[in-house]
Amino acid sequence: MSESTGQAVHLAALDTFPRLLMHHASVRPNRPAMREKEYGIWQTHSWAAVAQNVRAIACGLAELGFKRGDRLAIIGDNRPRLYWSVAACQCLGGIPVMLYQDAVAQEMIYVLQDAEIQFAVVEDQEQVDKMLEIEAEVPLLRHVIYDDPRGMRHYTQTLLMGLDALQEMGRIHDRNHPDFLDAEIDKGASDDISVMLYTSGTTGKPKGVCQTHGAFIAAATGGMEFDRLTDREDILSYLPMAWVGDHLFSFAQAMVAGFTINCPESGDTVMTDLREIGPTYYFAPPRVFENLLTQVMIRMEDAGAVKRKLFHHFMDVARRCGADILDGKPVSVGDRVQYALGNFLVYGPLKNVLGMSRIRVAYTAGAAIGPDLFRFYRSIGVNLKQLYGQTETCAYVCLQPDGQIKLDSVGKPAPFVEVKLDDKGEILVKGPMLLKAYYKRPDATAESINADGYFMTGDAGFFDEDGHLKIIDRAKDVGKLNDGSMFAPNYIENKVKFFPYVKEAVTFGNGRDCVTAFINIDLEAVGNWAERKGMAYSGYTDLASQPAVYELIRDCVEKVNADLAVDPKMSGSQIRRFLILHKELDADDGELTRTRKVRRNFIAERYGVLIEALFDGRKSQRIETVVKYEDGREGRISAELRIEDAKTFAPQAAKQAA
Amino acid sequence: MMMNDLIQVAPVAQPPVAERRIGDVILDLQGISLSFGGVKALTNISFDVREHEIRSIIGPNGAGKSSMLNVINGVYHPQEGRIMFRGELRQKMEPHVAAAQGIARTFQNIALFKGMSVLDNIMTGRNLKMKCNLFQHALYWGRARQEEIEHRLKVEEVIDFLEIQGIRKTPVGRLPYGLQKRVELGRALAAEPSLLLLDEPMAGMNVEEKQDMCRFILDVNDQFGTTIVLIEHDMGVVMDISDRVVVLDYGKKIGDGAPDEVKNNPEVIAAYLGTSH
Amino acid sequence: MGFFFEVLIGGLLSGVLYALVALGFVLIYKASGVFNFAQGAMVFFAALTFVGFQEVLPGWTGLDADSNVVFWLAFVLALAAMIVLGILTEKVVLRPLVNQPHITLFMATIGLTFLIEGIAQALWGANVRGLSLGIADEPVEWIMESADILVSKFDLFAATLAGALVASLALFFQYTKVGRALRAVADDHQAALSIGIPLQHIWAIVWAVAGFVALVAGLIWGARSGVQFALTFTALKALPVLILGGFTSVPGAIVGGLIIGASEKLAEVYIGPFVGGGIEGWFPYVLALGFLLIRPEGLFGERHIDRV
Amino acid sequence: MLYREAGQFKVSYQEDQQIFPIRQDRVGFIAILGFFFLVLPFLASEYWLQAILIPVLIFSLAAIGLNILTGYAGQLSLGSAAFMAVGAFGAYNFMLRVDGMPFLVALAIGGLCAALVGVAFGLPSLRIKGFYLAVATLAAQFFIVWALVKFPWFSNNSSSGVISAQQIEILGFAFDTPVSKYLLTLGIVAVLALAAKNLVRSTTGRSWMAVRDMDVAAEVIGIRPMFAKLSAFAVSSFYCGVAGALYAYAYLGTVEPEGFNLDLSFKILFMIIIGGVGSIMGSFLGAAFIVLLPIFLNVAMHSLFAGSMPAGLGSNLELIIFGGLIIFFLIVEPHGLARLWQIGKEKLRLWPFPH
Repeated sequence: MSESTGQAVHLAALDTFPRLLMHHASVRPNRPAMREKEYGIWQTHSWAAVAQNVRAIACGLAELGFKRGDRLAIIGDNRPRLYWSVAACQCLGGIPVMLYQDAVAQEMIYVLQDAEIQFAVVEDQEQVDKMLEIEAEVPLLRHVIYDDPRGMRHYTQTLLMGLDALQEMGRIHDRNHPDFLDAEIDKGASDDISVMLYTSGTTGKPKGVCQTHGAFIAAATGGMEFDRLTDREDILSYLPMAWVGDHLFSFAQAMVAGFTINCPESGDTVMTDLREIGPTYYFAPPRVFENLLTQVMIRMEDAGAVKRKLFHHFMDVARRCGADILDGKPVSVGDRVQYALGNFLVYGPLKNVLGMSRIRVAYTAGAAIGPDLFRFYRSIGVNLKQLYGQTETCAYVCLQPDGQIKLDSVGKPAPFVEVKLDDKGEILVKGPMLLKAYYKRPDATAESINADGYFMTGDAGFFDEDGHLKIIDRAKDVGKLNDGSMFAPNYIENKVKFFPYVKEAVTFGNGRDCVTAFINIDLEAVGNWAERKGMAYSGYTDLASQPAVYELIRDCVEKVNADLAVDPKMSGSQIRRFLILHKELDADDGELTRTRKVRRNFIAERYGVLIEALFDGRKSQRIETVVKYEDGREGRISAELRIEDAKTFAPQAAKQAA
Repeated sequence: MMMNDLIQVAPVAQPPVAERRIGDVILDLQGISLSFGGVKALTNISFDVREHEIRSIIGPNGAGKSSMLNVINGVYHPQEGRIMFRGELRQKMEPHVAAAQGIARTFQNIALFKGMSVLDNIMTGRNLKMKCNLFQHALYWGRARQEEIEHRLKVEEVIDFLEIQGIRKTPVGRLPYGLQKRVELGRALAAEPSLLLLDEPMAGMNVEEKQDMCRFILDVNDQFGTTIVLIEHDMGVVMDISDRVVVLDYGKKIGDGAPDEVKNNPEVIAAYLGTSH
Repeated sequence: MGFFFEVLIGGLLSGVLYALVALGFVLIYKASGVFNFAQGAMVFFAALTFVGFQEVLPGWTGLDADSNVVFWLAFVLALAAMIVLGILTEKVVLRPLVNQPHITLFMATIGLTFLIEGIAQALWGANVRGLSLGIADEPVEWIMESADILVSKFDLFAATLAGALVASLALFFQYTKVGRALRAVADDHQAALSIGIPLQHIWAIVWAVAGFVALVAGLIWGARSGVQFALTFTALKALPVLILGGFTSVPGAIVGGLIIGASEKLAEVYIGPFVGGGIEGWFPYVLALGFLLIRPEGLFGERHIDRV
Repeated sequence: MLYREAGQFKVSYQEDQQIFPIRQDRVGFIAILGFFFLVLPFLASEYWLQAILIPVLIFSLAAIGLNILTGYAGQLSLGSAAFMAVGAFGAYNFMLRVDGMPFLVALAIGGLCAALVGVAFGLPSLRIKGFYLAVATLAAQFFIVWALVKFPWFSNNSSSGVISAQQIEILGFAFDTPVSKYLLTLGIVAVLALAAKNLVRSTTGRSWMAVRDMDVAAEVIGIRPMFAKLSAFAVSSFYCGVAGALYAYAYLGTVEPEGFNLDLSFKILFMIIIGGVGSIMGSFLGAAFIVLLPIFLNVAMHSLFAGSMPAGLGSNLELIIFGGLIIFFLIVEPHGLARLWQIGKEKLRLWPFPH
C-alpha cells in the first residue's frame, strides 16, 4: 500500500491527460505508445512521436478557431490519429465527443445537435458522407476533418479538410507560437471536463455524460494499482471509442500507466490481430468471449476422435481444478500434474490460438456473463474477471480481486469507491470517478445524484457474506407477477442466454399471471447443431420455425426453470410459455441499442400481438414486421409463429430435476 | 451563424482538385493486320489511345479483342501495320520491353503465379524496378534487403488500395475467383504502369465484385492518371466508365467513338444482334 | 562407296528398330499425353518374361525346350503379362494422376521404369540370356553378290517384321472402331468424352498395345544382343527419334528412326575416329537438339500457338 | 502444440521477411544446427560420418541445385550428375595445374565451370519446354561423360578417366579425417543452402517461379525469360558442380566419369521428388531419405534372411521400392516430405484445432 500511495503522490501533479501525455513523452520517449497494423506490419508510434502528433493536431485545431470548452466530435474505428485527436482536443481544453461509428447518419444528428458540434474529426469517406448527408440538420458544424484521404479527391466542400493538412497547419502554428500549446495545457485543471460520453439510452434520448480529467484519472489509477499494471502492458483497442470501456482501458489507463495501445488493421482482422499481438491486458464484453467459446467448441467438433477425447478429458481436469489453481487455492498433487500436462497439450495451445497466451488480466463487463463461460476461461488459466460500472462512473465501481473470484458477483468496491444500497435494494455509489453533470440537463443530473452526493445506478443488487456485490436487474425493471412474486426479467433472460443456442431472450410478466419469453436462436450454434443432425434449412426464419429447434430451446428453457425453482426469491417467475422469433433482433431496426441491449418497451410495442398471444394461450400467431436492410432499404417479412409451453417446477422438486 | 453560410457560398480559393484531363494520343495503331497460319485474327485495324483516358474494346466472342491487346504489348507480332507508342515507332517488340516502357496488363483467364503467395505475386510486378543482382540476392544483406523492403512498402500500398490486406500471405491458388482477379490487377498496378491493359477484368464476377472492380478501375484512372485500355463484355459497365469505345467484329473495326455514338451505330447494333449476345 | 551403303543400310535397319520402340512412346503419348519413359523398361520386361517362360515351360509341361509350341506358348504368356502390366499401369499409376502437369506424369514413368526393372529381375533373375528367333545373323547372299554389300539376314528379317507391325497398327487405327476412337481421343480429350468415348477404356487398350509393341521390340533386340539389362537403354535410343519426328506422329517415329539410325552409324564411322569414337551415345541427341532449335515441334509435330 | 505465437508481432518488414518468422522455428533451427556442428562430430562413428553424413550433405547440395532448376524455375533436368562431374573435374584440374591453388577457390571454380557448361546446355530451354528440355539435358549427360572419358587431358591422362583427388588443405590445416571433412562439408553446405534460400526469397527466386508458373505472364510484367532460365541453369549447375567437387574431395577421393552416370542423375531427381519439389529443406530430407533407405533395407534384409539372402534381391528390392515410392509420392504428396513437414507444422500451430 505504501508503494501505491507513493505513486499517487508522484502522479499528483499529473492531473490532466495532456500533462500525462507530455510526462510520458519525456520519461519514456522511445517506448511504444501505439501500434497500428498497417501495410502488413505493426507500425509503431513512440510516446514522443505521439506527443508531437498531438501537438500538431491541437495547434491545427486552434488555427481553425477551436476554443476552450468547444466540443470535438470524433467518429471512426480505433485509429491512432483519432485517439490523438482526443488528446489534442483535451490539450486545448476542449471536450471530445465520440460517436458510434456504425450508426447511420440520421442517428448521429441528435448528438451533434445536442453537443453543439462545430468541429468533427472523422475516419474516412464513409463518415464524411454521413456528415455531408446531415449537414443541413447540424448548421453549427463548420469543419469536418478526415483521417484517411482515400476517395476524397473530388470532394470540394469547403468544410472538409484532411488531417494531414491540419497537422501541417498545426506544425506551422506551433513554430510561430511555440509557447501557445504549453500555455493551453497549463490552463487545464483536474476538474475540467475531459470527455463527454453519450449514454446509449435504453429509454429516451441519449444524455451526454460529462467526465472530468480527475474522474477518469482516478478510475484509471485505481484500476492500475488494483491489478498492478505497468507500462509494459499491451492492449488491443477494438471496441467502439464512444463506449466508456474503451475510453477507460485504451485511453485513460494507457495515459496513466504508459502502456501500449494496439489498433487492429480492420474490423475483419481483429481475431488475427489479437493473435499476433497477444495482449497482456484485455477487455471484451461477454458476447466476444461467448463467440470465441462457441467457435472453439465448433472447431473441436471437427477434430478426430482421439483429439476430441483428449480435449474433453483435459477440459474436465481444468473444470475440476483450473480455477482453483489460478486462484492459488490448495489443489492435490495429482490434479496439479494432470493440469500441467493439460496445459502443455490443450490449454497452452488453445490460449495461443485464441491470442490469450500473454494475458495477465482480462476483464469483462457490460452484461452478465454465464457461469460456464466464465469458468471456462478461468479454468484454462486466463485471469478473466468481472467489473461493474456505468458511463456515469467511468465504468469503475466494483472489481473482482485476484484470488477471490465468484462467478455470480461483480467483486468488491474498487479503490476510492464507496458503495451502499438504499432500502429498495438500489445500488448507490460515491467517489472521485462520478460524473460532473449531464450535459445541459441539470434536471437529469439532479435526478441521478442524491442529496448526499451518491449516484443512483438504477441497478438492484445486494452484498453477499464476503462483501461481494451481486447484481439482480435494473431496479425499475424488477416487477411483480400478479401473485406478488418478484419478476426480474434481465436475471431470467441472462440465464436463458447462457445457453449457446440462445442469442437473445426477452421475458414478460410484470403485472401478469406468469412469465413468458421471446427467444432468438444463435444462427451459428443452432445451424451447426442442425447440420450435424442432417437437418436442411434455408435461413434464420426457416431454422427458427423447425419443431426440432423448438424442442432444443424448450430443453434450455426448462433447465432455466429448474434452476430458478431452487432460488426461493425467483421460483415464482419460471417461464411458462415461449416462442422463437422469426427474425433476429437488430439495432438497425431499433430493437437493440448500439451496445446490443434489449429495448424492452420498443419490443413490447412492436410485437404486442405476440405478447398477447403468449398470455392468452393461443397455439400460434401470425406476425408481419418491417425490417431495414444494410443498404437502408426496407422490406417486410411475415411468419406464422408457434407458441409452446415449457415445464415448470415446484420449488421443492427442483433439486432432482436439475 | 452567418459565417457558416458565407463559407458555404463563397468560392474559396482552394487548390483546384486535379481534374483528370484527357491528353494527347500516346498510343497510335495504324493498319494492324495479324494472322495465324492463314487464319486472319485482325484485319487493317487503326485506332488510337489518349493519355489518361479509359478506352474500351468491345465486340462479340472471337472478334479479336484479346489479340488486339496482345499486339499492343508485344505478345503477338502483327504482319502489317505500325504502332506508335509515346512518339516512338515500334517494330518487333518483346513483351518485357513493352513492360519496361510502362505497359502492364491482366489476362482474360487469370494468369497468376499459382505457386506463390499474393504478396509474392504482386512483388513480381516490381521486378523491373529492382536493381540488385543475383549475387546481392544470394547475400540478402545491405542493399538487397533494403531494396526488398522499399518495394515491399510499395506493394503494401497496392494491397491497401485493393483492400486485400487479409490475404496477403495466402497462396493465390486458394483464393476465390473474384479475389484472384483483384490480385492480378494488383500485380499490374505494382509496376506503376502508364498504360494498363485489362482483358475482361469483370468476367465471371457477381454484381458486388463487379462494382468493386469498377471502383478500383476508376480510382486507378483517377488517382494515378493511368491510361486504361479495357476489354469488357458487360455493356452497362463499358458505357458507364469508358471515354471512348472501339468495336471489333471478325477482326475488323466496325465502330469507334464516344459510348453514345457507338451505341447508336447501326453496324454495331447489327453485329450484336447478329450474334448470340 | 559400297562401304558407305553398307553402313547406311545397317544404320537404316537398326533405325527401324529404334522406330519400333519410339512407336510405343507415340501411341501412349497420342492417347493420353503421357511421355512414357518406362517404354524401355517394358521392352526389357517383355523380353525377359518371354525367355523366362521359355526356360520354365519345358519343366512345367514336359515339352521339348526347342519346340515351336514352347516358343508360341511363351509368346502368348509374355503377351498376356504385357497386357496385364499395361492395364495395371494405367489403373494404378496414371489414373490417379489424371490432370496433373505433364512433367509430373513424366517423372512418374521414371519411377515406373525403376519399378518394372526391379520386378523383372526379381522374378526372372538378372543373368544375361540368349534368345533365338531361328534366323541366323549372316549376310544375305544375293545382295552381297549383286551389289557387293553386306546385309544381315537377321536385320532384314527384323526390319520386315517391324515394318509389318507398323503397317498393321496403322491399319488397326485407321479402320477399326477402337482405332477411330483412339484418334478421336488424341485430337481432343474433352470432345471425345462428350461424344461418349470411354477415355480410360481407350487408355487401357493403348497401354496394352504398347505392351505388345514392347514385346516384339524386346524379342528382336533380345535376339540380336541378348536379353539383358541394357535393353532398357532402347528407350534412350528412342528419345532423339521422338524429338526429331515429333511426339505425336507415327510416320514421324518411323522417319525419325531411320534418320537417327543411319546418321549415328555414319557419324560413328566417319567422325568417330577423329574424336576417339564412342559417339553413338550422344550424337543422336546433339543432332536432335540442333534440330529442335530450328523446328521445336519436330518433323511432323503440330505447331503450337500459345493462347493468352 | 509447441507453438506460442501470440505476441510475436512484427514491427518492421525486416522482421516480417525473416527466413524463420516464428521464434520457435528459429530456436529449433539453431538447436539443430548446433547439434550437427557441435554434438554430432563427437557422437558419430567414422562409418557414420564418412558413409552417411558426408554423402547426405553432398547430395543435399546437388539436390538444392536441381531443385533450383526444376522446383523453382520449372525446368526439368536429367543431367545433374554430369554437372557434378564438371565440377569435380574442374576443381581437380585447377588444383592440379595451378600452383598453390587454395582449395576453396578451386571448389568455387569447379562450380563456375559447371555453371558455364550448364548455361550452354540450358540454351535450348529458351525455345523448348517440358520433356523436350528433359531430353536435351540427357544430351548433356551423355556428352559430358563421354567427353571426360575420351579426352585424357581432363583426367591428367589416367586410364578411363579416373582421378584421385588431392589432399584438402586450407590455410595449412589438412582436412584428412572424417570429422574434419564432415565439418568442412557441413560448413560449405550450410553457407550455400543459406544463399540458395536467400535467392529463392528474393527477386531472382520470384522471377524463376514466375517463369515456372506462367511464362507468358512473367514476360508481360517485365521478367526476361531468357535471363531467368539461364540464371537458373547457371546457379543450379554451380551447386551441382560444387557438390560434384565435394563428392570427389570429401567423400570418395577417387572418381571416374562413369560414376556420374544417368543413374546418379535419377537419384538426385528422386531426392527432390521425395524430399519436396520447390523446397530447400526438402532437398535435405530427400537426400537423407535416398541415402538412408538402401542402408536401412540392407540391415532389414540381413536380419530377415539372416545371411541366406537370395542374390540380387536386395538391389532389386531397392529398385522396386524406389520406383514405388516415386509413384506413391507423386500421387499422394507431389510436394514430398517437405510438404508433409509443413502440414505437420501447420497442425501443430493450430493445435488443438483441426483446421
